[in-house]
Amino acid sequence: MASQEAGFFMASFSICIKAAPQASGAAHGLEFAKACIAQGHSIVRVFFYGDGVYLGLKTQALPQGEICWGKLWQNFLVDHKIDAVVCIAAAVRRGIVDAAEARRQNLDIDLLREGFVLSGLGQWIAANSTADHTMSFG
Amino acid sequence: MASQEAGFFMASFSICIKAAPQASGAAHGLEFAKACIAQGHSIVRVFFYGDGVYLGLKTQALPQGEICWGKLWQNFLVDHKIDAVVCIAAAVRRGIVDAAEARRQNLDIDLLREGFVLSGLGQWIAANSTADHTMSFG
Amino acid sequence: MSPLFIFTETPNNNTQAREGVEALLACAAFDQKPTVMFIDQGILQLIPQADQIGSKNLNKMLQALEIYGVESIIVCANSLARFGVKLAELKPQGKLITLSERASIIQHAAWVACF
Amino acid sequence: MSPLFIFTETPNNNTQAREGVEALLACAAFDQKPTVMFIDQGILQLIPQADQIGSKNLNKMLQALEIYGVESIIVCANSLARFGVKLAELKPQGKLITLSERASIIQHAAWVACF
Amino acid sequence: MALHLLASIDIECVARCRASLSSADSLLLLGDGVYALQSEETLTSLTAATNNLFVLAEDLLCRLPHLDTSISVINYAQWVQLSIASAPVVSWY
Amino acid sequence: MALHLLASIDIECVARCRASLSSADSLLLLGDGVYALQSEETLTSLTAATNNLFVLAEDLLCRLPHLDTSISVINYAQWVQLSIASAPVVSWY
Repeated sequence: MASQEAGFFMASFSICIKAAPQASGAAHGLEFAKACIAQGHSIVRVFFYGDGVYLGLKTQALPQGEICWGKLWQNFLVDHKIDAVVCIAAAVRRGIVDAAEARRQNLDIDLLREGFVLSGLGQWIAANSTADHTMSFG
Repeated sequence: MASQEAGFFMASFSICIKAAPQASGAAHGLEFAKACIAQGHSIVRVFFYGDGVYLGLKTQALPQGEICWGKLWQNFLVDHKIDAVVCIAAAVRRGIVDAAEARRQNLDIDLLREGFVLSGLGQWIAANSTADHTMSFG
Repeated sequence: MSPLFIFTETPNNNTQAREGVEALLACAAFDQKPTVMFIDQGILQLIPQADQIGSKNLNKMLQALEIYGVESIIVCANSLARFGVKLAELKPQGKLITLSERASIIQHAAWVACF
Repeated sequence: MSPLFIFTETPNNNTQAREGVEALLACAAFDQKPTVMFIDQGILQLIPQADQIGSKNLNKMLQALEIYGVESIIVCANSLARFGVKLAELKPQGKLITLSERASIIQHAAWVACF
Repeated sequence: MALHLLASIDIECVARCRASLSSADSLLLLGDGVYALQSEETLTSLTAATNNLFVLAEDLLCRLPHLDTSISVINYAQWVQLSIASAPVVSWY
Repeated sequence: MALHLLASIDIECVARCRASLSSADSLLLLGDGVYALQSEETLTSLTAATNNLFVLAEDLLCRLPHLDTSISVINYAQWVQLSIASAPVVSWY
């Protein structure tokens, strides 16, 4: 909820990223989120949905001269201890599995970047209900 | 090259798949390729490019009632011993790594479906030069 | 004020329409009383489809929206005209609106998600 | 007959334009003498861009096409008009064609790839 | 002559395909392209461009199962034959 | 009132955003949406819908570095403030 602190009006945001890693929405969302934090606002949660779940895939390796938006998102989310949820249904359908989901396929791997967790759409709905402002990118 | 065999006119195809796994081009390409083989035509190579490289990601797990086009592509390509090349640049950029590419990231994994190999765009150009017909999907 | 889902995509082309419906159902399950608005190519989701082997029929999921708590279904009349579709051909049918009503519906939403 | 690449997408929105250019360069490297045709939003790739930190400038790659063996560059005049862009603003400039010439160029291609 | 594959009903993609066709070319509607049959205006524009118009049976039956159409409905096997008889094949997705 | 984000120059997406705007709403052009400034026809149509038109500086400078424009150029910090002052925010990608 909105709160008055030290004379500033502080707002809370729920952010949903539906853009694939190299699509413009992935960059817009990250730069917007950084600007929120820089102004002292809070981010309730970042929810990755649709092709946005690929931002959580840790094996991306970009050629020189291209930005790895998944890595930049990870750095930002970890640095600011922001809750980062990747939609489990959208992720598993696309092959983005954490250790638990990989085990169901008898694979001993974890493809999810550290700092991200798989969970359900309820996490997005709950964040939207709590936050002052809901934004989606992509 | 086109050849006359047993009274039929046999043609050769080079097929490029640029559609993501759940996009319609992935299905169109597979059903078209099956129809080619059923008529006795040959497929020089299937080249996966753009978001089509996700068809080679072996960790996809579809919910009940949804088709895993990557698995169906794999079955078809292996059954008919068709050369299946995933563009290495497009794949690595998206995080689809084979054992060799994973090793560069110090990871002991292989995310590529069996029957697919990573290689360069030259494989697509060469197939297009050889085949009677070049088709792309997605 | 309730959440508004705007559906603009065809049902079968990729996962976007399906993931929109899944998000809508999740919202309804949390008792948020969402409204859903079908515009442009999105109205094609409301045309009854034939079942396909191995593939969930998205239109059948939409026909069950009311059961799942999505009671406010809005359809853009201009989009129907573009595709030569009559309201009677749609399932579910929803409430017809004109272009001039759209901005106001959006302004009164708690939050908006487009799929 | 030579291969034809048709570019229809904006330069920065996703990887499609970039992967189209990479495919075109591979084709030229195999000495196939490809033709490239810019239509619709694709003509926006020919507007010189500012360099961005950490991101390759796609337009600069296009300015080097001739060096890499892509000598036939075609631009749709109607698409320029749509965006109010003049040929003189483009790099590289390419050869202007009208809509009525497009079908014939496609028909005479060895094979066609759209990006 | 060329075979054009139209797999979208997006205004811009339909217009692009239409502008790339000559009357000697063939056009196959598939995927979301089959919705062109639902829109009088779109269909008129495409038939004005070429008489050699086809629609893929499987996608028509899935998307518009109740639609009657006078244009040629073909299956994958016929599509392969049409591709062999045409050059080049161009995909508009 | 609402804030609309237009991140595409696709004809259908622009028309959809335009049809969803009222004169009280704000519109921010970002990503490929900045190309609307390049097209006289598109820009006229959007300014007829609302006077509260903004463009994201970073995307304008990247895509159309030499363009002069009379509409308000804003940065990410100003976009955050605009979002707080509006409700709801709608994304057209």
